[in-house]
Amino acid sequence: MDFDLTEEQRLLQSNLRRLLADHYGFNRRANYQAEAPGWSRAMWGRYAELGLLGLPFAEADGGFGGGPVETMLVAEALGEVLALEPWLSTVVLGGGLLRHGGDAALRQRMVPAIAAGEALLAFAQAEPQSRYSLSDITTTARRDGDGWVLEGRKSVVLHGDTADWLLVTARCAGARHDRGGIGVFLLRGDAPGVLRQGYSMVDGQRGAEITLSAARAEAVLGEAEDGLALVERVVDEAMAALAAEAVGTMSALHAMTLDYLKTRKQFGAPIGSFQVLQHRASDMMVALEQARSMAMYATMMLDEPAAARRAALSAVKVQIGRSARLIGQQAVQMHGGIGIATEYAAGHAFKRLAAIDTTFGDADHHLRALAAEVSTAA
Amino acid sequence: MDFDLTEEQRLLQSNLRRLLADHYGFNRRANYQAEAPGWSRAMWGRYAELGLLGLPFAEADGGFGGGPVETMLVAEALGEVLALEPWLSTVVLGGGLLRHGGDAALRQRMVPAIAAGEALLAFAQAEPQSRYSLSDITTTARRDGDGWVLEGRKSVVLHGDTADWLLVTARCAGARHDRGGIGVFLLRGDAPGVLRQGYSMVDGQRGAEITLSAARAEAVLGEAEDGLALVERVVDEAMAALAAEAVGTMSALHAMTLDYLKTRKQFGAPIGSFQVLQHRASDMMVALEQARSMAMYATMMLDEPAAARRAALSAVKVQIGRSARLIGQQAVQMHGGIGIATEYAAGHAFKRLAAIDTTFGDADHHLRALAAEVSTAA
Amino acid sequence: MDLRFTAEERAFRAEVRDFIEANLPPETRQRMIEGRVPTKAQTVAWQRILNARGWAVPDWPEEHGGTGWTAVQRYIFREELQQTPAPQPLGFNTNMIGPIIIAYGTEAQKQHFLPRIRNIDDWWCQGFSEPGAGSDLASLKTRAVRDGDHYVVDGQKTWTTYAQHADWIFCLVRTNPQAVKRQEGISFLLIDMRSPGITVRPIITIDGGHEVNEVFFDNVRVPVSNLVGEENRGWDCAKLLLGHERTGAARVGVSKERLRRLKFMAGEATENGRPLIEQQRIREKIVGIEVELKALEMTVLRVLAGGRRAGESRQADPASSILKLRGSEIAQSITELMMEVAGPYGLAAPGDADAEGSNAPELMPDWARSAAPLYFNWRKLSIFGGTNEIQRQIMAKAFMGL
Amino acid sequence: MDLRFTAEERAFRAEVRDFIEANLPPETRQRMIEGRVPTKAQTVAWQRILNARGWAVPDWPEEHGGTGWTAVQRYIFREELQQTPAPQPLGFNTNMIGPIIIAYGTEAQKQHFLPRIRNIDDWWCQGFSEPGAGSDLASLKTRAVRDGDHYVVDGQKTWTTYAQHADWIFCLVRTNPQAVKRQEGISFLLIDMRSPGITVRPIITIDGGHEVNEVFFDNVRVPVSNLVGEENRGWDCAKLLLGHERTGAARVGVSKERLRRLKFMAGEATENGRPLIEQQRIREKIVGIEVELKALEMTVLRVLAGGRRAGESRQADPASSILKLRGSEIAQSITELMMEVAGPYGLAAPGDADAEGSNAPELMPDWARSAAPLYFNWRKLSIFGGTNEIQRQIMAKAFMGL
Repeated sequence: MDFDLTEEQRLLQSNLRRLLADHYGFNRRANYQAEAPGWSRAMWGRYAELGLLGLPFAEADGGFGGGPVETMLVAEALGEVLALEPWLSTVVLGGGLLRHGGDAALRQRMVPAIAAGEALLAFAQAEPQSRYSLSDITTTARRDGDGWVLEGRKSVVLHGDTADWLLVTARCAGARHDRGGIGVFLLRGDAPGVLRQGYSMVDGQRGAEITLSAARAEAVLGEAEDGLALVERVVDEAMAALAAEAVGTMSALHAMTLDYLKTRKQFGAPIGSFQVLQHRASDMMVALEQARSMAMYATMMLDEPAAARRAALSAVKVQIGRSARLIGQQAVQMHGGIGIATEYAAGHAFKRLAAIDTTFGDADHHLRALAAEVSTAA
Repeated sequence: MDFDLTEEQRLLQSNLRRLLADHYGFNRRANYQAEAPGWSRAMWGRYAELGLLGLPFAEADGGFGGGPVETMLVAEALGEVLALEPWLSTVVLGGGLLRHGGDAALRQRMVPAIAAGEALLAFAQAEPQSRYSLSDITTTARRDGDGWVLEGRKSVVLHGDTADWLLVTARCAGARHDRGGIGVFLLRGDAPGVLRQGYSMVDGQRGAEITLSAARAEAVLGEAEDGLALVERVVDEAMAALAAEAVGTMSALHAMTLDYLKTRKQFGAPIGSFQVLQHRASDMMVALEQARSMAMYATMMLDEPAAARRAALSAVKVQIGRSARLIGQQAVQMHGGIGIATEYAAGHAFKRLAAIDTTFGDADHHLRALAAEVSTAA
Repeated sequence: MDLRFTAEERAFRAEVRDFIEANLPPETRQRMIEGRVPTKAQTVAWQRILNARGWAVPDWPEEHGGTGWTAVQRYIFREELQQTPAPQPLGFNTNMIGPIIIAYGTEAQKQHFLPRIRNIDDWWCQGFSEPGAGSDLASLKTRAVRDGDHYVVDGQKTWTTYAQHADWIFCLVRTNPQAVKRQEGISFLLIDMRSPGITVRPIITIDGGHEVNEVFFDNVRVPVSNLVGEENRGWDCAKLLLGHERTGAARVGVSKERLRRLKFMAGEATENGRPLIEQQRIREKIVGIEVELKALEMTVLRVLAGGRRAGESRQADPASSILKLRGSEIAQSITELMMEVAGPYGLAAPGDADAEGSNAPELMPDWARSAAPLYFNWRKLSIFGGTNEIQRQIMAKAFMGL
Repeated sequence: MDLRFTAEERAFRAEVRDFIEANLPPETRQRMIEGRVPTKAQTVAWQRILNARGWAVPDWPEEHGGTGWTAVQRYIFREELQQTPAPQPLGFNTNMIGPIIIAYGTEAQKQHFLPRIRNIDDWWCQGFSEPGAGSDLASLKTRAVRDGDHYVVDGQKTWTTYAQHADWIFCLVRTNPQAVKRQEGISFLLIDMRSPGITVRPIITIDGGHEVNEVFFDNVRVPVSNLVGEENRGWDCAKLLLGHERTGAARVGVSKERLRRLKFMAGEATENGRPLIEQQRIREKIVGIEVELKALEMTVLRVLAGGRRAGESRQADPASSILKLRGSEIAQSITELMMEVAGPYGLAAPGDADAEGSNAPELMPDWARSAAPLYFNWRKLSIFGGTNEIQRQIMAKAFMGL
């Protein structure tokens, strides 16, 4: 058992943190968010230069052979500054589907472009009725000659508005809730029949509603009728990355709060001298450390068999959700009015934490999922 | 709308409080508990003298015509001193069954003895398997000539060990969980075929396991095969009384805690000068007032139609359970070590509050019951 | 002890409800059901309807337009407004500056301002908080220096709700910086928002809404006739507001209405094809809040009944703190649950709950739109109006002697 | 970063588990499964079995009988004991007085006491807390006055765990009342419990158990050779105990075992004829605790790995406080849930969890007996060993600079 980072990992972490310290101050972030496309293309180029975008891909495919630990480090650092770029969509979600589901030809075609920052990906999975179910899919894929034609509606697609490529789940067979009959299809974002309505989400990330009308897929990932296991694996990887991102955000928010407690004065003393706020800062620290432990646990469990992996990631999501709520709400409360003003960073961190909880199922959803698996044997 | 007490009610309250102040100090209580039967027969006589034992019965039956408000006042005062006597069993539970289910002849035979302190009653309702269900009854009642013969096992019967009379639920017809076919029977506590095993419960109250082997009933209350509505009504009345008792106990415990905070010194100052403990005392006060409001609400809802009454009493039980847990646990925590020493009162109050939560269904049980009734109409 | 409403009170409730049903513009109601703040025009229009009915300022003395209702009637009236939902009377006008002018104003001030306050001919805002003086109000720094028959005001107020709508602002200003106690040396001024030297800068909150502002005073000249009460005794006026509206902070009617909305949302949102409201866990959460709200409602009624008995004390009392604490916690827990029910669509909600031109696609269900903005916005409930920490401190110090 | 146990560590765990399975007396294990404290005889017998195996004092230096295990191995060993469950080594002996004598004792003290400590030939108890000195330990008042080659001790200790079993007590006593700093002027003495003038008075806790005591000293003569370390420098010895056992307070293994027991109980308890464990709500509550415990376990492993890297620091660190806080909260939440699962029979539990002659009828199910006593007893977990409030204070002051 060993919690140490390798020299390369430490270097990656410090290089990324230095880059973000130089270019991702709170005011800069506000500017990135305000101008189209709602994040920074310049930063995206810098991530590519740093090797972030090709990191988890195999060297044979044009990547850098990083593993779950590298992804965790990147996510945490991006979380510290509330980065807006489509890293999760492109590298973790889209990239994960490619890594685990794409054939060699497809990977070798796509990965170099991703690594170079030239291809943006988005995962069009959810539908208006699906909530957090990965198998509640009504979008259909119909064979048409060599290819597939897709029909349906995808909802709250993270960074779906600017993606060059969409990875779309669609049903080739079976009824609406069946686990079988689901395929993952690769489409060009601007393919005929793809209608995209982009918007800014509550946390400043971009989302899109996507309507597919006889849209033609370029490729299918894995088995056309057996894609759910692939989707589940990649969603678990994304939840692990989100957990690490949340830890970064919580850690920054906790630090911000301590700073405020030490500088803000009331009744003639720094408010951090009030015992009630001291103890609350301690409870935040406990919540942060519990979350950090679970983000590591997530990273460690990604290569376990599916049942164990899924249970572990649900547990992680529960803890992250709980910690994020406590830290987010208490940070805002201790900041007082400025905690809910857009001019200050704390409220943005609070919102991002709330959004992370909701993404791929909130704490309660995963608690119910875990509870369903409890053995009832006496 | 009017929250004032009448002159008579105020007098009742102050007379009872004076009596208890004189005779129910913490050390006295410990003595009562230590000696058989585990409570004070002398106090029982004084309650009779004060008119407590005949209070809720109609004057025509030999009682004093009190209503739910009077019962609430008595329960609260008894709760303040953690009284051990079988008032709830005899007057509220047994007495309630008599009032609502007994015919005039039975009432006029029993009530004078109860009012005089000469008859103790116990309600033998629960069974080993029944948990909180009032209709899960396997004890059977079989017609035998004019009367009934009972067979079965009753469990955790409050003050069942010393009761002169047992009021026993038993099934005359139907299957184990059926709502119909349940009767309430009156038996002598020392009737042939009644085996009683008494014990001291975790909160110092007395309980008994009762086995009935061809035990003969003296009477049946109400319709022999339709007693469940009667049982539900009386249990709701008992829950209202328990709510008021809990408020008395919580209020005493809160006062005890404030007292401790003001006198106990650490690091050179009364511990009540520590802001964290101040705020916790405030949270206890909020919980107490919310509980007090619900105890009043319980009292007010007892005469409403059954569905509204049952829902209201479940809500009351939820709030009482939550408040009691918070106040009980925090009081112990703020007392530190002496909070869990039997030599001090705080721990006994904590235990009684825990026991009240469990009696007739804990907060979670009633929350589930309420949730089952939520309308799902969109 | 009889905890039921009397027949007269029930009849009164029906009368109020009928009037609201008949007179509230449907678009105002719909906007509020969706969790959005009514527009200025909607608030003003409704207040004028109430004023025409004689119900604009139930809490005021009858000689100034009050209704002469009992405390219970006033509670019923407010609860009916909240439950409909309808805009409540503008608190800065009816609960704050109105009562202060009635208590401390000159005859001329009363004659001029009170009718306009009642009808929102003037929209008022409150200039108390300053960047360095939040919970610690008495440390305020905005100065007013006497210059002939004017005061010259310099300084800054913040968290000024609806300053962008306001015609007037009532301010606490420091007139004697040498005063020994910080509460002394503060005066209470009425300031025309059109005065030269006033700048209003919006503070956008994290829900995207614009409710609060910074207000800057640069050499603003205020006629001495706009002083309320005595110079350097402005703290007395401010204290009047403490505990004035003891039961309003509980927001029972608002929470009842939001719970109704929450249940509606949980009926619309589906999982695996079934409405969420069918899930036991969601139901338990809703019911758990309903229980707390019922307890709070009973506590409010106890306070009302107690207040009637004890006379209308204007002192702070533990009840105000309890109601503020529980009221805000319950309201916040409802918004948390709304966010949970909205699910993925909660994330896609428009950034600005009040923006008429929302960026949310029309494809998105209406019921999910306001969940996140309301959750974010209502964090303010435990911060503004005396933080919940301050409420706990008040209880501990003043009522438990700690 | 590899967060899995190595093959060697897994083999070590198997070895420990096999040894415990083969050697732990079944009645000891059963008693602990039922939530009862092992008897003195059971604890001593088990410690001697471990001692014979060479595993009595894994944390000690090898020259004094330690095992030379890594921190991870020691963690695995303790977790296996907890999970079985088996009695853990008597902390007063192995974690407290042993390490103190090793660090500060004379050669003669080491020779005489250490082997006896290891084998519990002497059962030790701790005399730190006093009636007026709980969290504020340095305010202790028990005095020791030098008289020739003896100290004469007068005063009172309280919350003395298992003083009724003890052969010896190690005490902090005040030897210089004039010391400027209160921590100075305190000495560390070893006192034979059979000394004339010692009286032990039981404190019965609300679960009916007898674990703690008051210990009175009336003119108790203690040879000067029983002084540990220098006179007036006893605080140094006491400080050694701070943060010594950083991960034990998490009690992860104990909580795992209790959760297993909880699930067993929820399988036995029924409602409407079905086991409670089938109810979604009970399952969610159990799972919710399991998640917290998993996070705590990972935190413990991080601390272990960090400690190995940083060397075995004996300073307090935030980890100890975090582990104590979460460990006690999780353990307490399990007992709350046990009480809930036990239901009505929880009330009928015997008053004295440890009394051999319980008054509970035999008709009562075994699994329900210990729920209430354990819930009551484990309230101590957030009180003793530094209250949870003190832990939060330490974190705020020492690690966040507040």
